[in-house]
Amino acid sequence: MALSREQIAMRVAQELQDGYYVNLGIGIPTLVANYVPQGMEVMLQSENGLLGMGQFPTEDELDADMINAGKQTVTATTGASIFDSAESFAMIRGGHVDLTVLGAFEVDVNGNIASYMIPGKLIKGMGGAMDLVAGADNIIVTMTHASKHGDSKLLPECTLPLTGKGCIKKVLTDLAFIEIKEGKFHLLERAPGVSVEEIVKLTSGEMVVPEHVPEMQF
Amino acid sequence: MALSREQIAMRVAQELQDGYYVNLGIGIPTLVANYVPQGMEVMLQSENGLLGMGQFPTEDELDADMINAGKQTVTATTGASIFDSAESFAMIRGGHVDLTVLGAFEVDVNGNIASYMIPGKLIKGMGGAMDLVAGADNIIVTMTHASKHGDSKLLPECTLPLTGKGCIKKVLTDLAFIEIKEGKFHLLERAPGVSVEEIVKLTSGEMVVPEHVPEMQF
Amino acid sequence: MAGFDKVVSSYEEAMAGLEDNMTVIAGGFGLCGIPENLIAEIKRKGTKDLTVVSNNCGVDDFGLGVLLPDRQIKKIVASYVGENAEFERQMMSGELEVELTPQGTLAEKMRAGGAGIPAFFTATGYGTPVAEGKEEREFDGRKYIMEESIKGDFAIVKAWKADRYGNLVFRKTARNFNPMAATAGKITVVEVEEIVEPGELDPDQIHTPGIYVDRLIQGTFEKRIEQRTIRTADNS
Amino acid sequence: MAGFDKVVSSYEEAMAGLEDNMTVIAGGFGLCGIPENLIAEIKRKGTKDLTVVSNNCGVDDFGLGVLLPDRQIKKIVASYVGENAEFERQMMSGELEVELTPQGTLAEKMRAGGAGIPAFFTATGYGTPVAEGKEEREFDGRKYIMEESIKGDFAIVKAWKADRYGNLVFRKTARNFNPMAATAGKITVVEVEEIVEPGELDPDQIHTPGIYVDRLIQGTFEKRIEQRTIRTADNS
Repeated sequence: MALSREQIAMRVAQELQDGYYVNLGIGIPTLVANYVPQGMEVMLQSENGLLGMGQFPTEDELDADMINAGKQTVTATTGASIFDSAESFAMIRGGHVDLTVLGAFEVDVNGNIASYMIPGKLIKGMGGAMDLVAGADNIIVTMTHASKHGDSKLLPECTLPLTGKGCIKKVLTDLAFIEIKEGKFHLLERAPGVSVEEIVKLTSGEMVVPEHVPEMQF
Repeated sequence: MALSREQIAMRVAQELQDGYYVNLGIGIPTLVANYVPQGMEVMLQSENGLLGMGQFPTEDELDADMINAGKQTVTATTGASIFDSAESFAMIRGGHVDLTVLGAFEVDVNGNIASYMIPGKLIKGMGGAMDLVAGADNIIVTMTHASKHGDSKLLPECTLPLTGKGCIKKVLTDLAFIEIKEGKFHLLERAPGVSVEEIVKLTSGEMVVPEHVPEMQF
Repeated sequence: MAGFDKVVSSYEEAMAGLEDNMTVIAGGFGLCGIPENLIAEIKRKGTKDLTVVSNNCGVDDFGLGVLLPDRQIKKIVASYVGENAEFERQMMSGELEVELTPQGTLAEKMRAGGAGIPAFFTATGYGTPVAEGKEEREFDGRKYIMEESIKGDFAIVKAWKADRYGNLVFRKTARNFNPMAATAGKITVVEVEEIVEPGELDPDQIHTPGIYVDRLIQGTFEKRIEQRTIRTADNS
Repeated sequence: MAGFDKVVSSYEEAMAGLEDNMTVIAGGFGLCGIPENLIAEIKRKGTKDLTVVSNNCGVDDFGLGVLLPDRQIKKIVASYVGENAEFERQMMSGELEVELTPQGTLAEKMRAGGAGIPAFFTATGYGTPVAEGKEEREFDGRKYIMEESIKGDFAIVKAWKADRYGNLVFRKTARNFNPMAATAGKITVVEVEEIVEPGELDPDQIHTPGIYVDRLIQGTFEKRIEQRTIRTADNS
């Protein structure tokens, strides 16, 4: 069965390491914070200028000067630091963030990603996404494997305007965990109960399928 | 008579305006701070990261963490701010400093300045001088008009390696106050008791001399 | 205004000299740390055909959004827009020119503008629509694009505290784009919650030195919250 | 070392992994704010043929100058050198390669190195020996040269206080090049006068966020003064 949003977040959380600085995009990526393994510390970077993003505030803690990149009110954790936007993106662009998790509309076999614009329909802007995909070595894209109409989002070539070129190496969908290298998708894991055939059918870019594809473990 | 070091500083000080942010180089320029006109406020920028440089410390105030760009121990004035070197030169390069005063070995009719290196003899480096001359609109160069041997330092073309190209508009020597424009020196003022002839004789670059050249007033 | 005292006594004085067709750089992220009263003063003045540089463009009735109904903005340079209906309408109809710029590139363009750096290279946007018409170059085997700096005729900034000399301290994530905006205006106008005397702020802890600030005014702020997300005290 | 605790227990551990031929970026201006014990550890280790990037090169028996007698430095990138005799001898004899770089350009090259900006344009040095071999370009009628960023295998930094997560606070003009150096090292090692617990430093007042810091050690410092200039209390 396809993973729920929470399960996608849980699987991403397995990629965390102790001491990681992590930037989580809006939507499913945000949920990853809820599944940090016991005994492990990670620090969340929010690109509006906060390293050490904490949970939502209580009514008493609510502060208009304290928001995250999704414009939600948040708190800071113990040991947090706050800085300006140039410093925040110096951190991101300079490759100091250990892991970036973000959503996408499309990803292709060359590691291109389209995530910010649907011409004529959605033109809200890229925010910090272009900087994040250009700055991080270690990025996990989370998205559904295909649209509601069954159109694959894992393509031979992105059809929408790109957010970044050749920068994505790992994709976690509701069906599979996939690596991108040498111009191909490589199937690493499948969602519990989902068959390799189903995944292949919904992947329109070329995919390498090893003999044994393990199920994700939770 | 040729101006003393103190008189050069006094004449430069007449160019100050209330509310000016000023960077003073090592040597004679430093003395300018002693002659800020009564009732006028200027703030001194030291390029190692201090805006609001104060006087030398007393024994009690002495602090190894508190120096100026000349590596002398200093204090900070009330309302000072301290920042890193990148910020300090952002200020300088971005043209936010109102007046820069610095010394030189040579200046020429095209506003070129040589002030940091004598090949084979003095190779200590440019420090912040290249940034200062490139960043400021308003620069006054202070130097002696000629060497001890009578060689002019106001040249048709600098002979030493340049600190900056086409950036100097005003020079105050021990003999004269000179403006540089349209590829020529223009004699603005002469030191008290110094004749125009003497100045012309010691100026090897082309100089425009108006009919009346006023004496400097102190 | 004597010496280094940057304090002005009215918002009218604060924005004096702003004219049609000028470029205004504004601090703020979403509705957080925006110079809300300086924006309101621009609305009151009715200045038209402005180019506005800001990460976002406010919402329908707050922040930079209030300049939309009277068509005061000709062009906006921003990373994320469309939080309000009128913006979308003007953009789609072509009445409003929008230059989408990645958030980090935008911050760096402002910083460069203030720091005398006319252009820099960044990997951000390489191979995307943002790269169109821009120079591409390889360094150490990686591709970058050249981005030019941004300067404004005015910069409008919201800080928390300032001394009369214009030394600024920002509070929490309301800092965001404000320090860069402050460096990039020919005239930089800052509104703050509190003005203190010189010497009250620790020189080591000043976020923006007064040299960047031309005018300073104390205001009162609504500080509207865009997305009020709350946890209950027991749900920690 | 668990989680974000960056504290190491010895200078040996602090500089572990430094090898011959590496590039080391050092904070400090003159003898002010230099990582004096980390430099001493490099001397003790005897690492050779280093490229050192630092505004100055210390004096004969203090700061980076202590690395000269054993010829540990192959090349230095600095804005102002020659405060010591051995340096001058090695430079003049060609034993030591010196790349003079304007002070502001040096600071910006370090910042760019840490910020993922491979190159930028500056008017500083245009038309001078510094411009040799560098690309020139005109923006808005003015000439600029292109400068590339600097990164180090190691960055060595002196701060005042840090928490265990590596969040740093600098004191007075000992800040200087240290914050930029901290961003530009593959491995950034910081020595401080005091280590406090996370939460003790105000998040709004941290000069260098801990994300840039890999190793942290508490030391004791001589803090030598290069030019002791004093006024008598009545001569104010």
